[in-house]
Formats: sequence, C-alpha cells, structure tokens
Amino acid sequence: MATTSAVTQLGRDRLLDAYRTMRTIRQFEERVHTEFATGEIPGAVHLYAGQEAVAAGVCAALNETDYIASTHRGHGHAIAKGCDVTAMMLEIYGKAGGLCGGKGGSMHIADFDLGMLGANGVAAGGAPLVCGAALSAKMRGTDQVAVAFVGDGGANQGAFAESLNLAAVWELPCVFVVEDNGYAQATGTSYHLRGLNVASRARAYGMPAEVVDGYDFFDVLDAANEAVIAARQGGGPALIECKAMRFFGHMEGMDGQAYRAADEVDRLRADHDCLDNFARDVLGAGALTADEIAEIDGSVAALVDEAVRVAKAAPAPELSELLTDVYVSY
Amino acid sequence: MATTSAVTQLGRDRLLDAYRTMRTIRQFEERVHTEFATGEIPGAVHLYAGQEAVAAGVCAALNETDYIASTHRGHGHAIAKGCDVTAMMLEIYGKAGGLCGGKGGSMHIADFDLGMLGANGVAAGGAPLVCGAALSAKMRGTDQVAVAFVGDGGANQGAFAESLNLAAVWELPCVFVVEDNGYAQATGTSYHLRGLNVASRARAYGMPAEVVDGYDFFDVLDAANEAVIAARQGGGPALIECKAMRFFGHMEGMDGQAYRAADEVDRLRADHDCLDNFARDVLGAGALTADEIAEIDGSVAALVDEAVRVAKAAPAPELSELLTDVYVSY
Amino acid sequence: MERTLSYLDAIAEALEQEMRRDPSVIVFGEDNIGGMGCEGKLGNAWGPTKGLHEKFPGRVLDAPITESAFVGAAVGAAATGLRPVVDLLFVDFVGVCFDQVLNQAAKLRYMVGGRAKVPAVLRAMWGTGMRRGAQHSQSLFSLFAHVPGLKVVAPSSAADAKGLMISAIRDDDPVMFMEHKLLYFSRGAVPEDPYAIPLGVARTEREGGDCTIVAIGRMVHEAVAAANILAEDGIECAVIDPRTLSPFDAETVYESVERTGHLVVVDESPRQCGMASDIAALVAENRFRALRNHPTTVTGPHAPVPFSPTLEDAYPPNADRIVAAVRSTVAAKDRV
Amino acid sequence: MERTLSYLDAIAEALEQEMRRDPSVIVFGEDNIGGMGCEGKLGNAWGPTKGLHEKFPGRVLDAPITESAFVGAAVGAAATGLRPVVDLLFVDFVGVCFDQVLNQAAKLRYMVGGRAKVPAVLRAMWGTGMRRGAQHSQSLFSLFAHVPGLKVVAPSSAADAKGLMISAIRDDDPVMFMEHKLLYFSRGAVPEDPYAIPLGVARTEREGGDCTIVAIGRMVHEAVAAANILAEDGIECAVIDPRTLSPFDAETVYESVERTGHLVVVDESPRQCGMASDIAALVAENRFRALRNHPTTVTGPHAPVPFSPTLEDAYPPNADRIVAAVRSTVAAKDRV
Ligand SMILES: Cc1ncc(C[n+]2csc(CCOP(=O)(O)OP(=O)(O)O)c2C)c(N)n1
Ligand SMILES: Cc1ncc(C[n+]2csc(CCOP(=O)(O)OP(=O)(O)O)c2C)c(N)n1
Ligand SMILES: [Mg+2]
Ligand SMILES: [Mg+2]
Repeated sequence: MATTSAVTQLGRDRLLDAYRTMRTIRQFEERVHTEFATGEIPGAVHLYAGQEAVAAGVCAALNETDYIASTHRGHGHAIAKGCDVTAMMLEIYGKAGGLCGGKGGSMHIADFDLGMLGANGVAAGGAPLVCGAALSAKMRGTDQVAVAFVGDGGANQGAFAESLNLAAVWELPCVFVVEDNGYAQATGTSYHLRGLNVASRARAYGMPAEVVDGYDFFDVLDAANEAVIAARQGGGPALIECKAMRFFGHMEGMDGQAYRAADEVDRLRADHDCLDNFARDVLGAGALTADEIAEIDGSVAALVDEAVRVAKAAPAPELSELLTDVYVSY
Repeated sequence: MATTSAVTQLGRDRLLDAYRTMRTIRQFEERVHTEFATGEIPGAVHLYAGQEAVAAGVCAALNETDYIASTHRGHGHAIAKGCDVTAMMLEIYGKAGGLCGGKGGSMHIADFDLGMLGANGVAAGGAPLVCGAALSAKMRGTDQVAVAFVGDGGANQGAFAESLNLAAVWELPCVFVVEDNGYAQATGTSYHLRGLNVASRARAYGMPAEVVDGYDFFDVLDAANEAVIAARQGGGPALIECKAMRFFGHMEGMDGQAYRAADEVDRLRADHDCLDNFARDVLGAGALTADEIAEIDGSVAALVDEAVRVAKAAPAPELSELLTDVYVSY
Repeated sequence: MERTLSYLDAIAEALEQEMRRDPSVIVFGEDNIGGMGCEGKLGNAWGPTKGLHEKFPGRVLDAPITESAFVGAAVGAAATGLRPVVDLLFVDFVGVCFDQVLNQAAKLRYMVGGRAKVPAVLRAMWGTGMRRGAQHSQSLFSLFAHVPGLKVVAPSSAADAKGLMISAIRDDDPVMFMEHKLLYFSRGAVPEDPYAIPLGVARTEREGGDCTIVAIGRMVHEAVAAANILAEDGIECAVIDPRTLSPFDAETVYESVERTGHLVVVDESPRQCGMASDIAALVAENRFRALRNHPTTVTGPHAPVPFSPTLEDAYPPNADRIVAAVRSTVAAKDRV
Repeated sequence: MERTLSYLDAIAEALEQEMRRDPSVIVFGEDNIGGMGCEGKLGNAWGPTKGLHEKFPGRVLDAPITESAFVGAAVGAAATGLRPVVDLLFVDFVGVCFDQVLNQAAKLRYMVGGRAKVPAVLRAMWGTGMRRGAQHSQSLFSLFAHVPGLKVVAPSSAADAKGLMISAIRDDDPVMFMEHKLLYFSRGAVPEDPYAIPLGVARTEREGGDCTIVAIGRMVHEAVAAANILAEDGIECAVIDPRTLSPFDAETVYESVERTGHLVVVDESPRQCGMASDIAALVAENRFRALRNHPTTVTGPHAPVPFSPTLEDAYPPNADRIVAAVRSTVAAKDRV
C-alpha cells in the first residue's frame, strides 16, 4: 500500500501512463484469452494478466532508448515498453503487418526501435542477450540500461546464473527482473526453488538484490528506479525479484490448472489485483479521479477491440516471406 | 594446524594411508612434470601438485563404493580414489594397458570399478554426472555418496549452478567440492568470482556450505566427513570450498605463469605445502615417526619410477582400438 | 478387432511396460508428474508420462528447468546402473544441454575405453506444424546422427513408437528418441504385449518397382499419400521408413533402389548436412550404377521455421512436392 | 620478397586491422587478455588475441567460464550496434552454449521479421591432431552448416584466414569462424594491407582435368600432397578448398566435375550428416550426368577422436587414402 506522498510525487501524467499501461495489458490479455478460445489464434500463448505491475513498474523506470529482453510470457513487457498494440495483435494472429511480419508470433514479439529485444521461447533466453545489450551501451558510451525479465523457473537455467556472473564481473549496466509467479508450468516454487528467493543467488554473485510485492506498481517502480539509476551511473547490475501470480493458466488451451488450489485464482482476482491496488492508492491519494480511470478503461477497450478487428481482417504474410530474413546476405 | 587429538583419533593406519596418498600424488605430478619436459608425454596435462590435501581429505571420507567425478586436473582425485598408478601413467602416455586403454588420456582418466567416474575435459562436466550417480544410489537404495570436484573457474559454469539446484531439489546424496586454486587458466578469482566464495551460492540454492583450508588434510577431512555422513544418512547435498593453489602452471608445456607474482610458487612450496603441514602435525602429535614417513617417501618414489618405466616401455594400443567402444552394439 | 492406440499412448504403454519389467528404468523431466510444490493436484503432465507416477511411485521425478543438470544426471545414472528415460520436451531445448549429449553421453564409453556404458533414452518432440515458431519446431536429428556414440530413433507410427521405445530402453547405448509432435494423436493398431522393434532396421511401408521413396517421421505419411496418387498413373513407389536414423539401415534402401533405379528422399528438416542429403549420398556412392537418374532430395528450406500458419504450412514437403519429384526422376530415360 | 605470416598471426592481424578500422569491433573470451585478477602481468593470452588489449584498451575483455552468457552477450551486443568477435577456444565447447548459437544467434533475425541483424563472429579451434582427446578434437562445422541463419568459414591457409576473418567481421550475419588448430603455425604469404575474401567463394588450389578433390581445412594440404603423388602417374587432380561451408560455393565444384567427371570429397569429421556427404549429394543430385563414377567420400570414422597418438593419427584421412580413392574412381571406365 503506497503512501500518499509516494503516489502524488510521481505526478499526474506518469500516473495516467502507468494506469493506461497496466489496463492495456490486462485488457489485451483478457481479450486474447477469449479470442484464443474461439480457435482463431494459432500457437502457444502465455498470458501476463496478474503481473501487470511488474512490467509497468519496471518500464516506468526506463527511457525509450533503454533495452528490455522478455520471456515467453512477453505481451506485458512489450506493451509496457511501448509496442504498438495492433501490430502485436497482428503478430499473435500470424498476420502480415505484425511486429515481426507474422514470423515470430507471441513468443517472439520484438521491436528493436523501442529497445524491446524480443520475447524468447527459451527459458532465461533474454538474460545473456541483455548482458550484450548492456555491454553495447557501455562500449558505445551511452547511458542506456538493459533489463532482462525471467521467470522463477527460468531463473534455474544455467544461462541465467552465468549471466548474473558475467554482468557482475563486467560491471554491466543491466537489471535482472525475476518474476516469481509461483509456478514453472505446473511445478511450484516451493519445489523448484525450495521456497527460496532468487535474490540471494544474485547477492552471492556480487550484486544487490531486492524482493518486492509484484502486485504493487509503486513498490516495483521504487526498486526499479533504484537499480536502473545505479546501473545508469556505472554502479553495475542488480536484481529485483517480484512476487505476483498469473491469473490464467501457463499456456492458453492446454492448462487445466488442477495443480492450483481451487479458489486460488478467485482469491487473486479479488485481493491481489494490481489494477485495484493502483486505483485504490491513486484515488485514495486524490491523485487521479474515478472519471479519469474510467476514461482510460474505455479508450483501452476500444483500442484492443480495434486491434482484434484489424488482426482478424488482415491477410496472411506473402508466401515469399518464408525465405526472407534468414540472412542479411547469403 | 590440527590439534594433537584430531590427529591421533584418526589412528595410525589411516594417517599412513593419508600421507601415502598425498605423497603419491605429489611424486606422480612432479615426475609427470619432468617427463613432460622431455616431450615423451603427449597432450594436455594439468598437474594437481599443491592441492593434494583436498583429494586425499575428501576421499578419506569415502568408501570404495562411493563415486567421484573429477575435472581436467584429475590425477590427484584418481590416485586418492585408489586408481592404479601404473595404469594411470600408461593412460597418460597413451599406451596399451592404460586405465582407458589409451583412448582417454590425462583428461579422461576413469575407473568405474572404483567409483572414479572420470576426469572431464569440460569445465564442471562432473557435476551433472554426480547428480546422476547420486540419484542412482538413492534409487537403488544403497548408501553410496557421490562427490563432484570442480574448480573455481568451472564453478561459474551454468551446468554447475543447475547441478546445485537439482541436487537440492531432489535431495541427492552428493557433495560438491570446489577447489579454489586462485586461477582459471590465467584469470584470477578476484576477477572471475569477484573475490567471493562459491559457498554462498550453494547456500542460496539451499544446501550447507563450508570454506576450508585446502592445505590442511585434517580440515578438509573434517568438512568432508560432515558432508558425506549427512548425505549418506539422507540429509541431502552440501558444498565444500577448499582453498589451495597449484604449484605448477595451468597446463604443462604452455603456461609461463607471468600472471602470478614472481615468488608466489616459491612461497607456496615453502609455507603452504600440505605434505609439510601433515608431517608437522603427525610428527608433532607423535602419531607417526620420521622413519615411517621416510619409508613411504621411498616406496612411493619406487612406485612412480616403476610406473614411468612401464609406461615408456609399453606398446601403443592396437590400431583396431580406434573403432571399438563407440557403442555397446551398433 | 485389433486394438488401436495413439502414438502418444503407445509411447506411454512402452514406458509403463518397461518400468514394470525392469526396476532400473526411471523417468524424469519437467512436469513429468506435474504439480510438485503446488497446493492443488498432482498429475498435470500432458505427455506420455501422464499418470505414470501413480503406477510407479518414486520412479518418476519432476525436474526444475535445469536440462544440463538433469540430462547430465541421466548420463551419470545410466553409467551407474539405471536406465533413465528423460524428457527434453521440445528437441530445440537440446541447445541448453548439448554438452551433455555431445561430449558426455555420446563419448563417455569411448573415452574410458569401454569400461562404462550409457543406457539412457532422451525423449524429444520434433517437427513443424504446431505453430510454435522457430525455437519449437526443429527436427535436429541430423545433428545427432552426425555424432558418433549416439543412436537416433524417429518413429512414424504408433506401433513403431511402442516397439522402438521398448528397444531404446533396453539398449545399452544412449538413444535420442524423436517423437513427432504432429503424430502424437495419430492412431494405429498396437499389440498389447510388449514387443521390441530392433534399432537399425527400416520398414518398407509400401512396395513398388518404379521409384524408391525414403521418408522420415511425418513425411512417411506424405510419401504414402504421394505413392497412392502416383499409383493411379501406374507409377509404383516403394516407401521406406528408416525408423532408426543412426544406425541407418542402408541395405534396405539399396535393395529397393537396385529394383527401381530411382531415389527420392523426403525430410522436413533443412537439406544442408541433413539426413536426406546423407541418404542420397550413401546411395550415390554405394549404388551409383543402379541409379537411372540423379537422387532427389525433397526437404524443408534453409530457413528457420516461421510462426504464421500460412508460412509454416509451406515449410515441410508435402505429397504434391513428392509426386512432382518422383514424376521428374522416373521421366528420365535410362542413362545414355 | 613476399611477407609470410603464420595462420595464427594472420588472424591476429585481421583482428587488429578491423578493430582499427571500425570502433564497433570488440573482442572477448576466456583469457583473451589473460591475467585479469592476478598479481602478475597481463597479456597471458596465447592465441590471436595476444597483446591486442594493449593496442585497444577497453575493447578486449576477459570472460569468466560462462560461454552461454558471453556468446549470448555477443548476440545481444551485435543486435545493438557492435561487431563482437568472440573466442570459444575449442569448438567442442559449443556444447555448453549451443542454445545461443542454434536458437538465438541463428534465428533472431528471422524471428523478428528482419528487424534486427546479428553481425557477430564466433572463433573456434577445430580438428584432430593435438592429442587432446574426444572432447577437444571435433570439427562440428557440419552441425553449424545444417543450421539456417549461420555462416560457416574454415580457412586452410594464412592468407585465407586473414581475408576471411576480415569478411567475417564486416559481414552482417553471425559467422562461425573455424580455425584448424594444427594450422596455427603453418606459414604463408600474407599481404599486409587489409583485404576481404568474399564469403561463399571457393578457391581452386590446384587445377586438374582427371579428378576433382574437394577438401576442407587441413585436409586441403593432404589433398595437394595426394595430387602431387598422382601427378607423377599422370593423373591430374583439381583441388578445391570451399573455404566457406555455408554458404557453399557449389558452382565451382560443379564446373570442375563437369571437366573431370570424378569427385572425391575429403573431410576429417565423421561422414554421417557431414560436409563430405553433403557435397557428394549436391553433385550427385545436380551434376549426375557429369559423373563418370560414383562420388567418393574420404572422411574420419564414425567414432569419437581417441587420445593415443597412434590411434589419433589413424583418425583423419591422409594423402595415401586420398590417392587410393582417386585411383579407384578414375580407374572406372565411362559409364556403360
Ligand atoms: C530451456 C527451456 N526448457 C523448457 C522450456 C519449456 N517451458 C516453457 S515455459 C516453462 C515454464 C517457465 O516457468 P517460469 O520461468 O516461471 O515462467 P512463467 O511461465 O511462470 O512465466 C517451461 C518449462 C523452455 N521454454 N525452455
Ligand atoms: C566449458 C569449458 N570452457 C572452457 C574450457 C577451457 N578450460 C580448460 S581448464 C580451464 C580453466 C579451469 O579453471 P578451474 O575450473 O579453476 O580449474 P583449474 O584449472 O584451476 O584446476 C578452462 C577455461 C573448458 N575445458 N570447458
Ligand atoms: Mg513462473
Ligand atoms: Mg582454478
């Protein structure tokens, strides 16, 4: 629960942006969920609903020129980094005009112009890439920072551990954001992390690490600001571990979620909705009005409606696209 | 510096074994060093001299049926686990009759009958294998324990981090022994580990970890006993980090060691010789006599002389060996 | 009436029967039980291991996302008395544990001069068509076939899947067991009793004297469809499913080519250094005089697998492309 | 008189000249400086990067033993404006970072629809002969050639090594740069000024009308030795060094085979799904009528590389085996 001062000091515009970002992610995911059920969306779609405050809070601490590398559950990160919602939806439908021309799909959404280096189909795939982006920024003498998102399960990947070490040794301007949503597919963190925090691993590699409430935008933002500013000023890498569970199953279409407590998702939606928390805080602080929030809800709904309409109507990519983009030249 | 009681409680036979093991390793390595210089020994040889107390101390806590998996610097581990010195020398020379028929060489010395699962040419290569051996022991209901040796540099491998996690999650009867000898090739631990201990990483994965003086046989043995007994009794894995520098370069033939302080090796040999430490302790405690030690020195020298003589005289493997042992059947 | 099973259930039955037969067989992978460390129910696996943990408590394990560690653990366990069957999920993930396959599993026995063996099975889903994109749609068996020390199996039918899995588990060498994800729900007659189909023996799916078609995995079905189309024009094709890619049963292919004089090899993976190219080379080198025309490879393009269904469907060969390849090769007169 | 350099120094010169020319070129790997975190002197690298850190302070980095992280970092850095040249040491170690090569470097551009490029070079030592055993003696370029999105370069001379490294660094796609460890100290004339040898263009080492020999890496020298022996008997062989394995310059091979009618392909790596087999298949499929006899592959055995010098020396092809292969193929009369 954020203090009034914490809320108000952020300023109206950024509060509106934050809410719009989180609402857009939520709306996008809820809609993809229902559209997926119709069978029109191909492939593997992993929804981010429930974790919005993490993507929004972290990206609120970043500049457009900063980098992020995402996971298989990447819609939220992409939206928070500013990716075009319609182009994302086109990509998810595998249509021409998608962010990746329909060749990537949900698991590979990227927009290099916005520093979004891509979702990744390989667990922890983003961490080494982010070490490279951070190295690039350092070498080019910019003050860019690179952020790698990883799940609790992906955090067990060797490539992630190696990335923590490399970032520490090279003192790279990067931040690792662990999203502990309680599960890796149908395996719980009390088993695969033995109930421990990933943060302590990061400290063992020589970087500061903090555990924050992933349902609270302001907590995430505070931690992100601290880590990002330090990295930007040459202070080296840090890790932030955010606790926030997903509202949907691991993957659309094939997860009955029998491994979750029967009422778990209901409880989450009732008591741990980052959007409710945010609204409570900003309304409580008198920083935003209910009308402003309602206006955003409305415009976001329209935005997502339009994205889906466009995506459904769009043509498939040209068949010739099959053989392009393999190489720059070959 | 071990207390008199610590020394005497071990008993004469085990003290004699311990000294014999360490002296055999030292003699073996010193001799391989001089023989390598003659050009007769092929390939890549990484000498263990200086670290003897680690192999000897850890293996003194093990039964013959227990498993170890070694590193590229594996002679000491092999000798400590009981591998035949002549068969090892034959292997290092690539001759018929070698432990691996000459097909493995120094980097792949193994003797499965003694639970020595092999040196490994890949950094940290032994850690996952040891998880498997420990799983095997657990599944077969034996009380065997498996020990993985890894260097300070190899400890940065993702496969090592994953092995810590897997061993912790599966509560495997295994022990990870990190040998911090200060360097990974020509890179110092103050750089590649940022001067930190690997032990804290292991704790972050949920297992106990201890840092010990790798020049002190008794310290290593105590830590090993604690970890091995716990593992044998179902207490799960542990990590022991032993600090002991190597007396020779990273690899015979190609390491000028310019990265080391000029007098570093002299200082090590003068003040940090695990054999001197051991002799001091056992003589001081009156547990062994100078004659007993001299006798071992003599018999070990003869043993290694004989091993070299046999290895030099031995024939190369039959050419037909090139195509055997690829598969059990194909 | 014969009992039919899905390819997926046939594999499950092989696992169950071998676990029952041999206590040293164990199974593990991510979510092979499904639900460990959760408040809800266990048993959330969706593949061939679903429910197996109830029949064999303690012998099915869930692993964290640590492929290097648990594939390496399979090698270590196999070398110390067990017969692990490990689940890699998508074969693409071999990338994160390739050292364990390439440098440990494949080489351990040789490096120690035959003093150890590695009877482990690595199960992996392969192939295009599931709309998973470039990192979840590869074949990669050609990489494994290049590596001495590995055996590579790729069944195309439910019956073969069961019999080959039983052989793979009983085999004393490391076996890469390639399960085509689009075949999981294809059904076929599968005998209930355990049976072993020897590794390294191809199956002639269809006889024919005009052209030999060698096809792998799902492509076997496209080849049969092509053969049926061609038969209407009186062109009779033999369709050979190698079933095992390493060791490869060249003799069966040679015998057929000696009759037909024409060879078309079909594989959905890229041609360069791939199985199709290798089979074409084998025949060209060893049965050159039997060939009336050049061997023809029909493969996927030298490109990653795209996500968009329209593009992905254009990636693998299909019956039409195979028909065209056969027509063009048989059209050639005897060599002048 | 022409200046000569070792293969190793030629690569070093290419690195230095490109770093001087383009500030976005950076170099890293284990001990590429050598001595970081130590009390003694820096500069303990022994390969082509030795001393480079003094000429380009801050642009040469030492990495911990974290291949997945730093090879992946090369991909990330390349996709964000740099041109990293990364050192894998032995190519065998690609096992521990294969995901970064297979699923990240090779596929990134395609997966994002061309909105990124990955101009990274991955240097790796390959080949038999150094008495390092099974985990330090592989070739593995056949695996890379199978993967769409990668380019694969394998120079056989000092001059090619320099010119190909310069092209590899300037190239906008990920390049696997394969350095044969036994060629490091072979010397040859190397122009001092920077020059780029285009990727995908083979070099005809020797002309000849009787048989075409295609050889890779160190095998090029064995092939030339064989050709010289055969020339004494009036058998003139063309020796072609592809230099780049992906993209592969098939045309140069085709033109030669059209003249000679005979093909022998030499590669020290195992035949199955390897480059030799692939080249044989290309010719068989696309120049079948030009072949007077079957294509012949001369390769290493389907076995890991043994340690014992006696055994290891028997592993790769040599001039004698190549001579025998050429004699037997040219002995065949025109096809009947
Ligand atoms: C290396 C690798 N192994 C396995 C998988 C299959 N897989 C996809 S998502 C997933 C679970 C990831 O869990 P987590 O990292 O916690 O992310 P979440 O799905 O909870 O957001 C797994 C195992 C993969 N993509 N990559
Ligand atoms: C995965 C991998 N990367 C690189 C190497 C090359 N290499 C061999 S030994 C070594 C240094 C290992 O250092 P450490 O683990 O501390 O062992 P030490 O040599 O000090 O005993 C390196 C980098 C390797 N064998 N494996
Ligand atoms: Mg998770
Ligand atoms: Mg070390």
